[in-house]
Amino acid sequence: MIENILSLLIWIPIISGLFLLFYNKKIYIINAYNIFINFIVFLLSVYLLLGFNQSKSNFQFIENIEWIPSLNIYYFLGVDAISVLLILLNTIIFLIVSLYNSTITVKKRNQYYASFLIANGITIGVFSALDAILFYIFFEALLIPMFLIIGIWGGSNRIYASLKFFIYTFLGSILLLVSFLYINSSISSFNVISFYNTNFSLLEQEWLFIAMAIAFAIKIPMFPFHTWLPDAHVEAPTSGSVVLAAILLKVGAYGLIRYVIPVVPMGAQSLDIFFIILSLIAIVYVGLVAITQNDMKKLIAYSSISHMGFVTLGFFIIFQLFDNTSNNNDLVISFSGSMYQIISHGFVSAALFICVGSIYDRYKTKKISDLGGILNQMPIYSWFFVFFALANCGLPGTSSFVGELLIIMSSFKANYIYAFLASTTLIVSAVYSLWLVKRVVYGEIKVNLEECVDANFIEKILLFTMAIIVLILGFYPDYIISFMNVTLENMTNNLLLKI
Amino acid sequence: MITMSHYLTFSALLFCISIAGIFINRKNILLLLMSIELMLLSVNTNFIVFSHYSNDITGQVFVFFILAVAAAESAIGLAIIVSLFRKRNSIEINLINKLKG
Amino acid sequence: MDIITILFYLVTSVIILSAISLIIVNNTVHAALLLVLIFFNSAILWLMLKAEFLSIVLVLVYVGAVLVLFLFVVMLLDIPVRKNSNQKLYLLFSVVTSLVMFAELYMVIFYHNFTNEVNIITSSELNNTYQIGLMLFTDYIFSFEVTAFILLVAIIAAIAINMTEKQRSLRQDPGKQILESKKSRLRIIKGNKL
Amino acid sequence: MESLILYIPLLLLISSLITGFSSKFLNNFSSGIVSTFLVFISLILSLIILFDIYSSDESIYYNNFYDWISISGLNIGMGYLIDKFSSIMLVVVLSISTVVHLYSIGYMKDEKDFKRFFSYIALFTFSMILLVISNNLVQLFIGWEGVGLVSYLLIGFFYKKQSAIKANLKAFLVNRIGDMFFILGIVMVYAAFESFDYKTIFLNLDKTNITNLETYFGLSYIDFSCLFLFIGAMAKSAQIPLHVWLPDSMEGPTPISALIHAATMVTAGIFMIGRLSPLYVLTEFTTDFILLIGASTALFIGVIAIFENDIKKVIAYSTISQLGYMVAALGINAYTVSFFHLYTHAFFKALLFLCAGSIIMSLHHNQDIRKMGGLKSKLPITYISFMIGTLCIIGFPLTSGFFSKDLLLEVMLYEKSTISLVAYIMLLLAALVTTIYSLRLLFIVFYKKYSGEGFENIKEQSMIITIPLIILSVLSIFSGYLIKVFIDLPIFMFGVKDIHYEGIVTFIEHGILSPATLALVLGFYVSKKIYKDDIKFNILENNFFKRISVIIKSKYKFDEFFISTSNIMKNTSLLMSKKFDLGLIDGLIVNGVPKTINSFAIFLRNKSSGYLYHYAFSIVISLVIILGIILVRVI
Repeated sequence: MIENILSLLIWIPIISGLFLLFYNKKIYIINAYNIFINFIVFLLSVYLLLGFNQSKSNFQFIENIEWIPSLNIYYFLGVDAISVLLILLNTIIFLIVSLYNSTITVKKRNQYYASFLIANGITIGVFSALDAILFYIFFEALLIPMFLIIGIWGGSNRIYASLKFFIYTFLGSILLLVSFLYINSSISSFNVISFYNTNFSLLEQEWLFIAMAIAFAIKIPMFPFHTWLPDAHVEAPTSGSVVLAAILLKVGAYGLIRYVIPVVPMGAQSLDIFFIILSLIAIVYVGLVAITQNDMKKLIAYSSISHMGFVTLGFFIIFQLFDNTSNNNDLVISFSGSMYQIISHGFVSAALFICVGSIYDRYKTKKISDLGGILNQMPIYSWFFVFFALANCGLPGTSSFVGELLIIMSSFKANYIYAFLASTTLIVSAVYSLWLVKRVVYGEIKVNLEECVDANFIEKILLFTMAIIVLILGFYPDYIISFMNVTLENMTNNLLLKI
Repeated sequence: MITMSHYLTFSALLFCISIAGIFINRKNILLLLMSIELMLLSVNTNFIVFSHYSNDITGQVFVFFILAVAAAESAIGLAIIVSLFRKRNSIEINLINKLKG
Repeated sequence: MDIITILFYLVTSVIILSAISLIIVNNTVHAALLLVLIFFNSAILWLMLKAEFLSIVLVLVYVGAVLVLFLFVVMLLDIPVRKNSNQKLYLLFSVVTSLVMFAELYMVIFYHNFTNEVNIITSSELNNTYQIGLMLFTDYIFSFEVTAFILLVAIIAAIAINMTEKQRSLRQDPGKQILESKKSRLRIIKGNKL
Repeated sequence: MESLILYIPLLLLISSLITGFSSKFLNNFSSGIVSTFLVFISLILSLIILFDIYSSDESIYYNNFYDWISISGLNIGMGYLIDKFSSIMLVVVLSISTVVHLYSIGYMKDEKDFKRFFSYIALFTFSMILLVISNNLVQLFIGWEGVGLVSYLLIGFFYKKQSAIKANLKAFLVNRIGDMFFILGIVMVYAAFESFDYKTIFLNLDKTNITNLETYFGLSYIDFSCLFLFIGAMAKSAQIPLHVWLPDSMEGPTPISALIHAATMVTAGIFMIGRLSPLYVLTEFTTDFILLIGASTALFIGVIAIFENDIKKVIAYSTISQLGYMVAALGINAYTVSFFHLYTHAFFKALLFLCAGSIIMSLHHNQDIRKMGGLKSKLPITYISFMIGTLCIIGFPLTSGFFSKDLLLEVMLYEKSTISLVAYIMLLLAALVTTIYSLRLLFIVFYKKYSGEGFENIKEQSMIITIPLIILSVLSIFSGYLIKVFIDLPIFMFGVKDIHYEGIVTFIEHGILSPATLALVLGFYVSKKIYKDDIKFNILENNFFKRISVIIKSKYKFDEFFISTSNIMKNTSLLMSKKFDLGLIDGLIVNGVPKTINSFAIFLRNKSSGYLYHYAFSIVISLVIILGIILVRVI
C-alpha cells in the first residue's frame, strides 16, 4: 500500500514536467523521459484502480492536510469510483499522447512535453481534489498548459483560438468561485463532504445552480456556450486536440456530478428542464451542424459537443425520472450511462483526433474537399479511421453504444419526447461520420495529394490499442458499470434525501 | 458686519473666476498655471476662514503644507514649460496633443 | 460700517477685479503683476483672519519667490502673444460653467448659513506663529519632513528637466553601436542607378 | 450439446480474425479454405443442435455466456436462446453461408482483397448468428447493427467505385433510420416490462396489465412499440419506403448479394418479428399496417423488376417482392408460414444469385441482360440451376417455392377480413408479376439470340463455382417437403397459429387447383409471348400502359425523395452552421461582446483629443456635476 498515492499521481508529472523545461538536447532522451514518466503515472493509476475498494461508497485514499487554516482551506484529496475511472482514463490518454508525440516533429520539444506532463498532473488533481478551493485551483491551472499548447504550437489562427478558449472558460470559472465563496460563507468550510450536507433555500440553490452549472457548461461545452471548442480544436496541435476532447471536456462533466447536482439538488431539480432542452439541442442541432463542416477537426469537435449532450442529458433527466418511476435504480442507470459515455467518448474522440491529425501531418490539409481516397495510400490508417468513425456513430459492439443505449432508455422513462429526439443521433451521427469517411477515405485518390507513408509501428500500436479498448468497453461494459455502481447508488440515495 | 459667509462667498467667487480662466486661456500655459495658483489661493483662504472660526490651528497648518507643495508644483511646472519652449519654440498648448488616443 | 467691513470690501473687490483682468489679459507680464497684486491683497485678508504667519509667508515665499520665478520665465522665454481663436464659444462656456459652479457653492454656503461673526477676541494667549510651529513640530512632524523632501525633489526635478547634456568627450556609446544594423550603415548602390 | 452453441459464433469470429489479420501466414486460397472449413464446422454444430432440439419435445437452450451489464435494476446478458425456431434459422444461415464461402473461393480468386472479403463474410455470418441466438433485445440489436455494418463494408468493397461507396452509405443510412425507431421500440419494451430478456418479457406479458400502459395519439403502448420495432425491420427487410438501399447494394460482389438477400441481412427483420410474435399478436393496428406494407411491397416493387435490365437488380427487386410476401404473412400473425417462406426463399434466392454470379463471370462482368442471350448451350449447369431457381420462385408445383407460397396465400385467404382479402389479391397479382419477370430473365438470358461479341469464348466456370450451384439446386427443390415441420413450429413457448393441414398430398392437390396456378399459367403465357417469341401485344402499346410503365420505371421516385430529403438536411445544416452557429452565437454573442467593448473603447479614445485644456474641462465639469449631485442629495 503506497501512502499518498494521489499526491504522487499529481506531483510526479508536474515536477518532472518542470524538470524537463531545463533540458533540450537529445531528442531520444526527452522522448524516453516523457514516455517513462507517463508510464509510471499510468502504472500508479492502475495500482489505484486495483487498490480501490468498489464495495464501499465513501472516499478512499484520503489525504487531508491543513493548508490555509485561517480560510478553512485544506489540501484534501480522495477518490471515489468515478474519480478512479476518470484518473485512469486520463493517464491512459496521456500515455497515448506521449507515445504519439514521439512520432511527430515539433519545435521546442521539451517545453511541449512539459506542458502535457503538467496538464496530466493537474487533471489528476482536478479529479481527486475534495476541497473546493483546491479543486478550483487545479481547474484553473489546467487552463495554463492548454492555453500554451494551443497558443504556441497551434495552427495559423492560434492566438484568436487560444484567447477565446481561455477567456471563455475563465469567465465561467469566476461564477464558480463566487458560488464556492457563497457556500463557504454559510458553512465555513470548503470541504466537499460538508458541501453535500448544506441546507440552502430553494432560491439560493437556484442561483448557485445557475452560476456553477454555467461554469461547467462552458467547459463541457453545452449548446449556447460551445463555440470556443471548434475553434480551439481546429487550431490546436493534434495531441492538444486529443487532450482537449478526451480530458478537458470531461472535467466539466465531472464538475457537474461532483459539485453541482449533489450540492444543490433542489436548484437542479427546479431548473433541470432548461438543461435538458439545451442537451437535446446539443444532440440534434449540433449534430446537424456537424454534417456540412469542411474541416475534419471541426466536424469531430461538433460531434464531441453532440456526444457530450448525451452526458448532460443523462445527468439532468434524473429528477424527472424520479418523478415518473420513484425508482432509485433508474437514476443509477441514467448516471451510469452518462459516465460510460464520458469514458467511451474519451477514447473514441481521442482516436479520431489522432487519425485526423496524422492525415493532416501527412497531407498538410484538414479540408475534406481537398482529400479523398486515402485508403489507396494509407490502408491501415484508413481502416482505423473507418473503425473509429463507426464507433463515433454509436455502433453496437463499440463503447459509444452502451452509454447511448442507457441514456436513451432512461430518457424514455423520463419523457418519450426526449428519447425520440435523443435517438435521432443514430441517424445524424451516422450521416456526419460516414459521409466524412466516404469523402476522405473511399474513392479514387485525389490527384493533388502527394505520396505518403502509412502508419508507422508506434502509430499502429496506439490505434490498435485504442480500438481494442473501444471494443472491450463495447462488449464487456459490466466491469466499469459495476465498478461505479455502489458510488452512484450512494450518490443518488443522498440526492433523493435532499429533494 | 462681516460674517463667515462673506469670506466663503468671496473665495467661491475667486474659485469660479479661476475656473473661467482655465477655460478662456487655451493658448498660454503660463496663464493656466496662474489660474491654478488663484484657485489654490481661494482654497487656502477657505482653510484659514474655517480655522479662524473653529478656533483650530490645524487649518492653517494645512495651508502651510499646501503652500509648500504649490511652490514645488509651480517650480516644476515652470521648469517643464522652459524645457518645452526649448524643444518646440512655443508654449501654445493647442499645439501639444501627444496624448491623443 | 466699521473699518473692518470697509477694508474687507475694499480688499475683496480689488482681488476680484484683478482676478477678472488676470484671466482676460493677453500680456503675460501684466498677468504676473496682477497676480502679485492679488497675493498682496490676500495677505491683507488673511491678516484680518488673524493668520499673521501665513500672510507673511504668502508675501515672502509666494510673491517673493514663486511669482518672481514666473516673471523670470516670462521674460526669459519672450513668448509671442496670440489671440485665442474661437473665443466666443469658450467664453460662453466658461461663463456658464463658472456661474453654475458659483451657484452651487453659494447654495452650500447659503444652506449652511455660516452667519456667526468673526471671532475677534481669541481665547488663546499664544500667538499664531507659535501655535503653528507647535503643531508642525509635534503632530505634523512627519508631514513636515515629507514636505521638505517634496521641495527637495522639486528642486532636483526642475534642474534635471532643464539640464541639457553637452557632448564633452569623444567616448563610445555601446547602446548605439548595438542598435546599429547593416541596413542603416551600408547602402549598396548599383552603378547605373547613380 | 448445449455447450456447443458457444463455438458457433466463436468459430466464425476466429475465421474472420484469421483471414483478416493473417496477411503474412496464409495465401489467398488457403485462407479461403480455412474460412470455409470453419464455417462448415459451425454448420455441423448447428445441425447437431437442431437434431438435439428436435429429439426432445420441450427442449429449449437458454443461458448467458456472460453478463453484459449486471447491476440492480438492469440485467443484460450475452447469451443464447435456442428453440426449434432459431435452430432452423441457424442451420439456414450457416448452410447458405457455407455455400457462399465455397463459391467465393472461386468467384473472388482474382481479387486483390480476397482475404478482406472472407473476413467480412465471416463477420457477417457471425453478426447474424449473434442476432439469431440472442436471448435478449440488446444482443439482437448488436447483431442487427453488426449485420448492417458488415453490409456497409461489403457493399463498399470496391471502394474506388463512386457508385459503390454511394450505395454503401445509402444502405447504412437508410438502415439507420430504421435503427432509430428500432432502438426506440426496444426501449419502449424495456420501459414496460423492465427487462430486455425475451423470457422475462413474454412471461411478464400476462402479469403486466397491458391496458394500464400509456397511450399515445389514440394508439396503445404495445401498438407503438411494435410499430417502431417493425419500422426497424422495414429498413432491414427492405419494405416500402425504406427499400431503396437494396437494389443499390448490388454494387457489392455477387456472393455477398446472395448472402445478404438469402440468409443474413434482409431476413433479420422477419426473424425479429417472428421472435417477438408474442408481442405482435397483441396489436391489431400494427399487424394491419404490416400486412399492407408487405402486400404493397410485394406487388409494387415486383413490378419494377419487369423493366429492369441489370440481372442482379432484377433478382434484387424480386427479393424485395418476396420479402413483401413474408411480411404480409407476419401481418396476419402467420409467423411460421412467413418463416417457411423465408426458409425456402433462402435457398432458391441464393441459387439465383450464385447463378447470376456465374453468368456475370462468364461474360466478363457484364450485368446487362440486353447484352446476354442464348447461354443455354454454353453454360449448361448454370442454366439448369437457374431454371430450378426460377421454377421455385414462381412457385411451380412440387418445388419448394410452390409449398411456401401456396401455403402463404391459402392462409391469407382464410384470414377472412377485408384487409387480408385486399392483401390476398395484391399478393396474387404479385405472383403473376413474379412469374413474368422471372421467366423474362430466363428467356432473355438463356433463349434469346446472343447479341454481344465473343460468344465462342464463353464457357462454364470451374467446379468450385458449379458445386455450390448443384448443392443449392438440390436444396431448393426438396426443402419444401418439410412443410409439416414448419406448420407445427412453435415460436418460443407459445402455440402455433391454427392451420388446417391434412397431409402433403392433399396440400399439393389443393395448391394446384388454387388461383395461384392460374397466375402461374397466365404469367408463363405472357412472358413467353413477349420475351421469347417477341410478339407485341397491342394492348400494351396504348397510352395508359405507357404512362404506367413510365411511373414504374421511375421506381416511384423513392430515390428522388430520399435525395431531396438529404439535400434539405444538408442545406439546413449549412444554414445553421453559417447563419446560426457562426453568425448568431459565435459572431453576434460570443465575439459581439468584445467587439462592442472594443468599439466603445475606440469611440472614447477618439474623444480624447490630447489637448490639456480638454482634460481640464472634463475635470472641472465633472466637479460641477458631482457637486450638483451631492447638493441635490443633501438639500
